[in-house]
Amino acid sequence: MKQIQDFNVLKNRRLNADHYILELQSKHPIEDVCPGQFVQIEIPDSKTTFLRRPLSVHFYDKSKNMLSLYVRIVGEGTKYLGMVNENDTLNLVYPLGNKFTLVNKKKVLLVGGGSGIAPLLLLASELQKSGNEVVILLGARTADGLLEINTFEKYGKVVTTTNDGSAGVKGLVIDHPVMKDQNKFDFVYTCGPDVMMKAVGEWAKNLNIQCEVSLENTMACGIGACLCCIQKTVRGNLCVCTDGPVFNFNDVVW
Amino acid sequence: MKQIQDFNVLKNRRLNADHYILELQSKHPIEDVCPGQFVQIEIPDSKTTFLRRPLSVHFYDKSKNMLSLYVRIVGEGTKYLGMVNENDTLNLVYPLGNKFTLVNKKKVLLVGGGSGIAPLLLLASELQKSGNEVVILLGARTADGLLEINTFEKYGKVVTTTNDGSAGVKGLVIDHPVMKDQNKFDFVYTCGPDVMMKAVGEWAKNLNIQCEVSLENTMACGIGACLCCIQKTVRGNLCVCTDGPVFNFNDVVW
Amino acid sequence: MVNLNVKIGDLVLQNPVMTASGTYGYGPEFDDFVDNNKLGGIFVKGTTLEHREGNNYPRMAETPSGMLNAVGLQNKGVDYFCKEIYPVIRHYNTHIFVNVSGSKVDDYVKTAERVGDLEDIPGIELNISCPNVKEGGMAFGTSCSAASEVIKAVRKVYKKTLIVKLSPNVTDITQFAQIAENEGAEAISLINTLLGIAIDAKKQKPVLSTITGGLSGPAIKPVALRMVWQCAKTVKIPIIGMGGIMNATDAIEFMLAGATAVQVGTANFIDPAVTMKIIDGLNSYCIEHNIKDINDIVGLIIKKS
Amino acid sequence: MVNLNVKIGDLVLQNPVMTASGTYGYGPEFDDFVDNNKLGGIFVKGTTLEHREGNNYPRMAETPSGMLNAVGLQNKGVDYFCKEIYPVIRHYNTHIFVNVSGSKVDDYVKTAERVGDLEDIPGIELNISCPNVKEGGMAFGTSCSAASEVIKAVRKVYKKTLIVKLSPNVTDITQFAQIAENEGAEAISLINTLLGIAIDAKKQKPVLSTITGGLSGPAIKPVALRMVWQCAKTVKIPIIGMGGIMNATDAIEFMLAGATAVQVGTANFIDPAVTMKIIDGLNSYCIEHNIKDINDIVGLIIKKS
Ligand SMILES: Cc1cc2nc3c(=O)[nH]c(=O)nc-3n(C[C@H](O)[C@H](O)[C@H](O)COP(=O)(O)OP(=O)(O)OC[C@H]3O[C@@H](n4cnc5c(N)ncnc54)[C@H](O)[C@@H]3O)c2cc1C
Ligand SMILES: Cc1cc2nc3c(=O)[nH]c(=O)nc-3n(C[C@H](O)[C@H](O)[C@H](O)COP(=O)(O)OP(=O)(O)OC[C@H]3O[C@@H](n4cnc5c(N)ncnc54)[C@H](O)[C@@H]3O)c2cc1C
Ligand SMILES: Cc1cc2nc3c(=O)[nH]c(=O)nc-3n(C[C@H](O)[C@H](O)[C@H](O)COP(=O)(O)O)c2cc1C
Ligand SMILES: Cc1cc2nc3c(=O)[nH]c(=O)nc-3n(C[C@H](O)[C@H](O)[C@H](O)COP(=O)(O)O)c2cc1C
Ligand code: FES
Ligand code: FES
Repeated sequence: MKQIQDFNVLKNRRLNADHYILELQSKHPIEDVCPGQFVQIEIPDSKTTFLRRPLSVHFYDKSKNMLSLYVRIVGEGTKYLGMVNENDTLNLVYPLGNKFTLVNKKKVLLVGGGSGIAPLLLLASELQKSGNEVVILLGARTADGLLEINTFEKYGKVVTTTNDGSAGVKGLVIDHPVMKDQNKFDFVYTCGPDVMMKAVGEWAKNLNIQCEVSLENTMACGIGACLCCIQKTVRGNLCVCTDGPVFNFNDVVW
Repeated sequence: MKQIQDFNVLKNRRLNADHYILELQSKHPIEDVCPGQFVQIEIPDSKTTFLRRPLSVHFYDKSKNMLSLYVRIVGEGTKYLGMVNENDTLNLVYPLGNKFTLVNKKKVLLVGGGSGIAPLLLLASELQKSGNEVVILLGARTADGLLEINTFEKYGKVVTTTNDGSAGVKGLVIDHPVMKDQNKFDFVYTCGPDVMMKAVGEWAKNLNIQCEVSLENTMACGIGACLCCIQKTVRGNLCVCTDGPVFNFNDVVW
Repeated sequence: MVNLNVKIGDLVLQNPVMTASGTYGYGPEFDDFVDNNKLGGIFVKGTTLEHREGNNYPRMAETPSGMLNAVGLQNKGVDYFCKEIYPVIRHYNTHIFVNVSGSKVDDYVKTAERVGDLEDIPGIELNISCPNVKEGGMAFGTSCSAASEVIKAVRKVYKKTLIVKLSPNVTDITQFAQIAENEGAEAISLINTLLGIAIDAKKQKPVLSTITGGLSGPAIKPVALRMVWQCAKTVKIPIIGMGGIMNATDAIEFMLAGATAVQVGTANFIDPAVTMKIIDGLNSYCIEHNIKDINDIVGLIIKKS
Repeated sequence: MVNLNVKIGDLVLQNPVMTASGTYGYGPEFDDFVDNNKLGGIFVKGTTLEHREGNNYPRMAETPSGMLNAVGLQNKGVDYFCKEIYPVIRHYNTHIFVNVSGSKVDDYVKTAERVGDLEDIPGIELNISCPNVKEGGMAFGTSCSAASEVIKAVRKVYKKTLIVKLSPNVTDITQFAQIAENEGAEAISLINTLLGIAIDAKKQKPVLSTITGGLSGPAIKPVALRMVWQCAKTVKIPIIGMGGIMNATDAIEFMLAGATAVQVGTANFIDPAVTMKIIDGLNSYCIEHNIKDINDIVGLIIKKS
């Protein structure tokens, strides 16, 4: 069931100039969260924001009433949120949206770029649990943008690219050798900039690999009430917040 | 000269449920402030306020770049301001307004109620310095509302009233015996609720004692630009922020 | 016990707190957060004769203390509503109103007729004020003759509670209030959104695909209060006030200005349980101010002046 | 070097950043905070033929991301301005415009004539949009025939730069923009304040002595941008845009929507040095976006679409 729930900030961990991870814990039992789902978070004490902000659940630990968010600073809301202190209270509406399809005992590829890696950690962990062979491909502009590699390595093999070659393979994610390896993967999941998702999706389509993308359309309500977040799909306009954020690549009209 | 200046919060001292004193210090030299003058303070990180809030300078120490504010919580702005922490930064536009008339070697009475005691501390200290005999009459509803008596005692003789008699003389300030003592005072200064100031003013008028009142009309700019804070006076509409906040009681059309 | 019942036409609302069209889906979207049976009423999303895809993405822009939307009446049409949605929501123990929109008078009439056949829908809200569609919509709400024509035509075929929703994008909203009253509407509701634009300075282009959108949220509250007050001085039929209501105090302000009931819109996005808090808050306000019947505060600032 | 010069009629402004009438006094009020010589222009407070006391206190109410004012054109009259204030401010190295208001056409004309004699006042802003006075004011700005009459009459006697300030409280602002252009105004400025109300729920009464007041600040920015955009598509004379500008990004948005210059109003109350920051910000924006001449962004979202 969807909830409005207060969480305490356990840790606000700065990763680099514009990324941080918030570890949150509630005093009360928390809801089940599936990989791909997101929260609508209230931005506290901000003069310039009005609406909540949607953020994917990065990781969660039901036994400890904990969940974490992986955030990239792009504007006022994500900036303010990055300034919270330990023990501050944050209000979440969650869990929202559909989820990634979880396969069993398959070879799967997760491709993330920018803040798009946020939902991939929980996904990787669940996929590993159900016996899949997990490869995680993370792309960034420079080495400084490749974050949390160690954490991802717990749940699969991590490979990386950077535009400038300062770490991993030089180029875009699509240029990485794992993408060359025909017929290797049964399922690919991707989240990140549109251009990246499109490239990955086209690649998967050509190889007849199932591909799910997670979209980040701007939202007002997050619960299917306002129809602001719609995405054109082969089935007409769908709500990213309830019919998504995860879509089959082939359903999306880009 | 009027300044826009950042101050650090040295101390946020809670006096009771709805009063606190903020001690502020700037890294840079501060401007001269006269008793009766005020600041326009920015309310940080408040979703619900928009304008600055006018607050009298309660005390100041030029040598230490320090000034303090005595605040009563009445709404969102004063509530938010009461939640600042040590080392937070507050932005002030100051010093604003005219000032109390400073007399020498006279018998003076200061009458304050509620947040109206704010400007009286600096005033008492200056009046004491210039050789006046200072009596400070503070009124409140109950004993719990009589605050900072010890501090005021440094600068004069303090007498008090409470509506319920839980401390000092029972009744309104106007009922206090010092007010009975004809021809005792040369000058009276008052700040507080309108009814109190009117009562004190009428009393002074009858005894031919000079009386100055400090008004608290709602303000937008605080610097004479918007004409929102006007007070009807015998000289027409005057700006409380520049022609005041201190007025001769007889000039005010109540 | 405080009486929170108010009347719109012959309908008794258990309290004055309703949800605004387009901001509350059809109701079930909020089942996890609120008990819809406790609401004064639900205004479902804008419904048209035919299925509509609405406008292109992006449809939303955040603005200071508000937001712009350009949804453009996306909905599956009145037949879909009657067949698929009505059966699901008809059993809520609250009044459900259908917000009826169209491009031509005839669309409004046909849609109203269809909805009129639904036993558990006690009223409609005639949306002559949608700023986000190319044809019709606001055009009906900004021309006196068009307004009067469409209301008259719908009134002829629709016998239950008819509420006309007015546009704030006019020089004199009281003219439209007067027309609604003259044409026999049971109530008016106001305000719909103010027409606005948001621009992305970095990208040097409008945020919304449609360039203009409708402004809602606390930013518009002062304008909404003014219009409610103006209309309350003009017409005798009840007014349903809205525009930026975020809490019980805001709702009280609308009632003091002359609204018999209120609708809560954008606030539902920020706190999906806000309506329940507002109902509780109205009750507490009445107790604190020793008000036995909430109807006593309706239009109080007009009576006092 | 970025060119920030813009032109209003024959006047060259050193940059597009000016201050809005009624929010900046006469200029000297800000001498401690800014260098007035660096401004594109100063619009002094609303000036009438005779001395006016304005409305009763309270004249101000804070609202979400904005404020209401009901100053009501308090000023000492045009003669006082000419004798006492003009000599003090005429030496600022910026353009000073007098905001001219009145109750009757004849008042406007006489005031404009008097101001026309002042060598160092290059232009006036005809305020046909003040919502806070009982007679005239906004009435001229919400009726096409009245607007046209007053502009025509003033144009006849006033030969320098004539700017007409439009009211947003209308169904179609472009009609008024068109009238101003037809009657020979050099520019239009918009928007004046939106008519609004604030209510004190505790005291159960309006906050302002006049009940209604004028809404300004960021809350109205989306509406202001929309109206600037509409007018820019309608008339060829330059537009001076305003309404909620708090920083350089806001100013850029107005220029992208079609404003050649901007006025900063309410923001001066919150940061008395804000205009200087906006000028710097425009410069930085141009450098970042590789814009050599700020005129290149004027109306860009119209040109692009
Ligand atoms: C379902 C979902 C899950 C998300 N998960 C995460 C996550 O886990 N971590 C994370 O860092 N971000 C995530 N995002 C994106 C995040 O919601 C936005 O970055 C955030 O709302 C921006 O808020 P802001 O106030 O900082 O920026 P704003 O001031 O609102 O915007 C700043 C700039 O970013 C652009 N922008 C803002 N939001 C979006 C958007 N959704 N799409 C495209 N452009 C946008 C604006 O146009 C503007 O130019 C997610 C979004 C969605 C819809
Ligand atoms: C020159 C001057 C000096 C002042 N000095 C002090 C001081 O030293 N200490 C102090 O505690 N307060 C002082 N005040 C009053 C203080 O400015 C207000 O209490 C404050 O602005 C309220 O802000 P808020 O956001 O908390 O309340 P709001 O939410 O703005 O208002 C809450 C309630 O209080 C009422 N209210 C707010 N401001 C005023 C006012 N000025 N007059 C009458 N009613 C008002 C409102 O109508 C409303 O009902 C001074 C005011 C002025 C003009
Ligand atoms: C996303 C969104 C969609 C809306 N859709 C409709 C609609 O279909 N029909 C209608 O009459 N009003 C619609 N409105 C207007 C609201 O019902 C309401 O009049 C307006 O938002 C002001 O109230 P608020 O400030 O409480 O949101 C919509 C508003 C929003 C924000
Ligand atoms: C306190 C105040 C007084 C004003 N007085 C005038 C005036 O005398 N003449 C006028 O044309 N506009 C007047 N205005 C309107 C402003 O010039 C401006 O049009 C409006 O405030 C919108 O801009 P802003 O949001 O930047 O303040 C006044 C506004 C305020 C807030
Ligand atoms: S954000 Fe409201 S429907 Fe998706
Ligand atoms: S507050 Fe603006 S003139 Fe006094």
